[in-house]
Amino acid sequence: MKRGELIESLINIVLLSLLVGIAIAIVCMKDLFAVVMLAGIYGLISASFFVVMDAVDVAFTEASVGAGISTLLMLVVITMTGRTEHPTRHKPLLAIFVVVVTGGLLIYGTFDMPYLGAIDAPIHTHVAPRYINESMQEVGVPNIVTAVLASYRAFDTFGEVVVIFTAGIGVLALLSVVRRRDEDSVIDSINDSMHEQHLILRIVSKMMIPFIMLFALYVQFHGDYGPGGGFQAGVIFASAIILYVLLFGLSTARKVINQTLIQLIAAFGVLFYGCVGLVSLLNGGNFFDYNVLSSDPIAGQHLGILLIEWGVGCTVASVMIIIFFNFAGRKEFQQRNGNLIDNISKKNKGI
Amino acid sequence: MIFDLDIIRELISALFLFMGSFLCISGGVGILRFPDFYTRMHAVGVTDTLAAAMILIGLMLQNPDGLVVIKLSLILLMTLFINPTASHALAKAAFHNGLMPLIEKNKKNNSLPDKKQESEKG
Amino acid sequence: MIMGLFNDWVVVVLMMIGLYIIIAHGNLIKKIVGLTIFQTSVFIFYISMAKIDGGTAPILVDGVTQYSNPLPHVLILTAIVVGIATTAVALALIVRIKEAYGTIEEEEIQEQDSQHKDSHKLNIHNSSEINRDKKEC
Amino acid sequence: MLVHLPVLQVIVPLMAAPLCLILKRVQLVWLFTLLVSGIAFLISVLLLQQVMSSGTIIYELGGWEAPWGIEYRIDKLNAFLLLIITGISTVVLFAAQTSIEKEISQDKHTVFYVLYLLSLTGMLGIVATGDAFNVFVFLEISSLSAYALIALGKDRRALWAAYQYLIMGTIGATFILIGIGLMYQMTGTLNMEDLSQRLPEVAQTRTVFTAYAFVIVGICLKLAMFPLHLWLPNAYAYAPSIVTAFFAATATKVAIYLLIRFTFSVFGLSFSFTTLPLQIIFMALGMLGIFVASTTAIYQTNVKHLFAYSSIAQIGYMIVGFSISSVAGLTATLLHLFNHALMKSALFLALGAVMYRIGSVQLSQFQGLGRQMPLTMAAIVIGGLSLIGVPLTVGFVSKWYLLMALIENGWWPLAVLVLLGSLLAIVYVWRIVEMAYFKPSLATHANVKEAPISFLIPIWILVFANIYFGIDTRLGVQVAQAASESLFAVSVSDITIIEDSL
Amino acid sequence: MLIAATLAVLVVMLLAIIRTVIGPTLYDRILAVNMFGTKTILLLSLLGFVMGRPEFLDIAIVYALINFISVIAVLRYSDSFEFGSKTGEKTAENRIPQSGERLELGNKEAE
Repeated sequence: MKRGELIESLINIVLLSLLVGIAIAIVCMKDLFAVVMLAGIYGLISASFFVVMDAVDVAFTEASVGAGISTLLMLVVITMTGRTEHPTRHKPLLAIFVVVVTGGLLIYGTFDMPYLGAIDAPIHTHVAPRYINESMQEVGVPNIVTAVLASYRAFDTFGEVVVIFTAGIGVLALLSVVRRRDEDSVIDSINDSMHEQHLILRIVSKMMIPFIMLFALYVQFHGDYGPGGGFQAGVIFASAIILYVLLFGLSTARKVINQTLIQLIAAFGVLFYGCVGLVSLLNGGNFFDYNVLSSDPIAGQHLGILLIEWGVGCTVASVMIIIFFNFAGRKEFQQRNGNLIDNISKKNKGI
Repeated sequence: MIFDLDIIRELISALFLFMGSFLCISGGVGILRFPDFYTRMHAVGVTDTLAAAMILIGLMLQNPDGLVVIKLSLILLMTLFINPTASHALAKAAFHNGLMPLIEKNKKNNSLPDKKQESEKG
Repeated sequence: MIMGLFNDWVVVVLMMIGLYIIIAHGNLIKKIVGLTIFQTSVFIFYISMAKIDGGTAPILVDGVTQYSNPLPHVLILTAIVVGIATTAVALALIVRIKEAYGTIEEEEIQEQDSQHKDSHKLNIHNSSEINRDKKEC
Repeated sequence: MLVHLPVLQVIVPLMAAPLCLILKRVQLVWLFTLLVSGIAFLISVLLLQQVMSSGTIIYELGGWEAPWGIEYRIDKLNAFLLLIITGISTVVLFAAQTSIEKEISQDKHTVFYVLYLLSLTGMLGIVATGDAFNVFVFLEISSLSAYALIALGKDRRALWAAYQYLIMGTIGATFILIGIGLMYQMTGTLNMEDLSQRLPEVAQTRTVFTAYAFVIVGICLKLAMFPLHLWLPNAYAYAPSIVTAFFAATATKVAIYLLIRFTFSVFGLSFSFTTLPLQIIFMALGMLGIFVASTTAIYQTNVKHLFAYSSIAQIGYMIVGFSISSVAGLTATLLHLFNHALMKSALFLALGAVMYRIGSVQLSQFQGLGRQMPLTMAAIVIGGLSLIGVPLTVGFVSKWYLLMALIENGWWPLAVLVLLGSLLAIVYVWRIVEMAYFKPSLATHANVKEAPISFLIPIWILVFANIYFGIDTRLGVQVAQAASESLFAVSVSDITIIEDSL
Repeated sequence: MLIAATLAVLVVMLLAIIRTVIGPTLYDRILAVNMFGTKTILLLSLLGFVMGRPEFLDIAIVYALINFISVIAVLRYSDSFEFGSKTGEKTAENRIPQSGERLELGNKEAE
């Protein structure tokens, strides 16, 4: 046991040092492509770190989000905005001042903190013991994180779903483009390059896509017993669709996936989650009180968790798809109007 | 008898893990030390998949019960599919976009950064 | 003490680096990467505090009594989602800024704005407007 | 159903947002949004009544009792805030349909309402909740929708303003998150009530001190308190008019609420004002804010900018009242919070009407508008008078209470400074009046007419509210006084607990 | 042996990061990131065994998928960078990394 802990802390130190090293490298790099790649690696390492710290659910999410989706989005964006950072650096002194003050304050604050892993730290003695000891009787789900997330603090999770919904709507507000029917043929020619170049890639990916979707379903349902849940499943499902878009082009994907429908599903997910709460309200309990959903409290909890996880999954998957479609669609729009936008930027520079 | 089997299993597992680690490291050295993209690609592409397979098989032997082995073999399967595909696509994209391999005759105009880096490492 | 607070200190260092990138760098995308580093440092802070000696991941199995604290995990799950949401909106804004200003460097944008300051005409940038312009062309 | 009012307050607009997306038809969506906001307003009135008559309402979400689950805790302070937010939101929405027609392209109208409702939800959620982490979640809902709403502005500078706001807002929110994390680490709980009971035990540690500093700085970033205000003017100036009217009246108020909640309820008065020289810092920054922002406002050529800087100055007044840390001072802050919401929403809505008619809010474009848009301009004048603090307007009431509170503590010089600050307000309001009434009309504005009725109704509702609450001060003063007294009662009981434990 | 393998993977991760930092071409970085992804999968699988809870391999599977998708995404969008043509590519590739390289090498030494 002792040796295991030693190894754990060694891995801990190595991973954290890698994180610091990458962060420093990001500061120094001027090539935005490299920065984005490093940010992806940063996500991967922090997720490995979360595993070492026993936070498997968090690692799961960070893997799919920090290393996957956010890297992908940044990549799409730098293709639209150019990949070098200008070497100008203004107000480094102010920055250093702010940074040193906040950093110093935090370091000052650390000296009274409980040490890493201390058993008698307040957080291990006050609220958490009930989650660990009682959740099996009260909620009946082996994954305590799921129990807390979906039952004890279901409202936070509702807020989280609304946040992601807001992000989807925000991106829609900022990037959506009114399309005309006749534009599709032009788009096809832009999208073709991937088709012809990478036959092998296409075939392998075609095999992968159904598998990824299946895996998403597994994550969705297995969330009660292992790491995973609606959010992670949603992201994985969305990434299958994204893979499809990457390989077969946006216009093909648009034919398969109706944009309006996706928006409706996103809205539906939020509504569905909320309705679970409303139903328990009507059954005489408090909002999100699953105990009243069924005659047996535990069965009620199970039902409630299952339903809200579905709501989360729907919203997250469709919002991720909305976000990606809008980014990719905007890129396409820019390519079509390439000359026009060049003119605008020239005009701006000229003035 | 069962005891013996366990020891043998442990031994084989350790052997696989050792080979995997060795391949890993050789790939890592390769990606750092080789002079141009295609040779690095060669170093990684060859060792990466095999190293992953070795380590995963080693792990399977560590804990031969149901779900874990299934998941491990799933990972193995995916690595076997994905890694070569990715390497292939990458090499093809690089070549398609005009990155020339480092051969004697175009050493001069293409490999400036690499050479400098080599000399700096010295 | 060094081992006990090592994680916290790394968090502080990462936070300082992230904050430095946000404030000192002029490139909008770089700023977002800085923001990600900054937020991730907070995640690491929360997750480190949940760790308990001899504990294991908070998924119940037979024969284990010591589990890490699940509550910070739940909070950070939410915070990660908030982080990606912010990143997505910020990147969307960057794309639009690039379209409207032709650059994503803070200084150049401010320069353009200061030149335009007294003009009474609006700098119209909406996509529908671009569409309309295109038709006229 | 009355038992469930606290959660319905937040859930109704929340659930309405995705429904809007399904409804699709813009006219319908607008009416629906209006209806929902009206319902939320009714709920908040009922809540205020309940709270005033029977005290704090506690609602356990999910049926889990407090430190384990999340609870909504409505006391006099947040009931008051809920009333302000929903009230302003409803009135402002009357004008929304007309206003956005000219300012936002047609295909984004539905999205606009969805974001508006989400933003409303976020603010209500922040105010209603009794859980520190839940505050962060709803803060992000309201902020994210705010970024998108601001970026919908027609001017391209709206994008840049939204980006700057996003960066500052996210840093602020992350600071709050760090602060909450530190508090959690020292106490093991996230519930505000529980925190306030467990914090005194560890109040002497450096970690709690750091937590306090981070929370306060984070909130001040969101609040746009003087040295951290840089994101605000552009964000307000280039956002669509409706958005400006709504946010100017509510967003900073929510941040003030958080400041009060954390200093008085969570950390407790004795901790807040003894560990840090908070009184002096806030007093100085508030005063500086009043003078610097008011002076900057005088030199603005864009009227929206002008009023945005004026908002920063008004925040300064609230901060001054807050830093007095007496019942009277807090009452003044809360009153000013209410009154400022009334005047700024009226003013920005009137600007929206101007924007609708002449497509610009440059000061030079206001020439002679006093004759062409008499009702709108009259509203701006009355709003301006209220901003200055002329008797018979709401502005007077809150300034009066602020002066009284300062004098009660014997801080005469500060009272004089506050009065001087009001003089600066006269200058910038006068610039608009001069432009609108004493200059000839522009030739280009020959056929500018009075604003449409859909603008005039909400503007004048707000203007009448400005005057009514300036004359009949009972409602505001009663509630504000009761709220601040209850806050002090809680904090004082904290002190006795500490003394007992010592 | 498990521990030795874990350490070996960590070392290789470090090497891959160095290659990502120094580049010099776009494709070197992609290659290094891809390799890093594979190593992360291995690390995660190993960690499960080291820590005695090997049932969390789902995370490794997700990594494998995400890794694949990001490589494809990078390839898909690498066409869009400003060096589409053969001649342009060479100059762009050799020019851009050089400017940043000195800094990065210095950084590597600092590590």
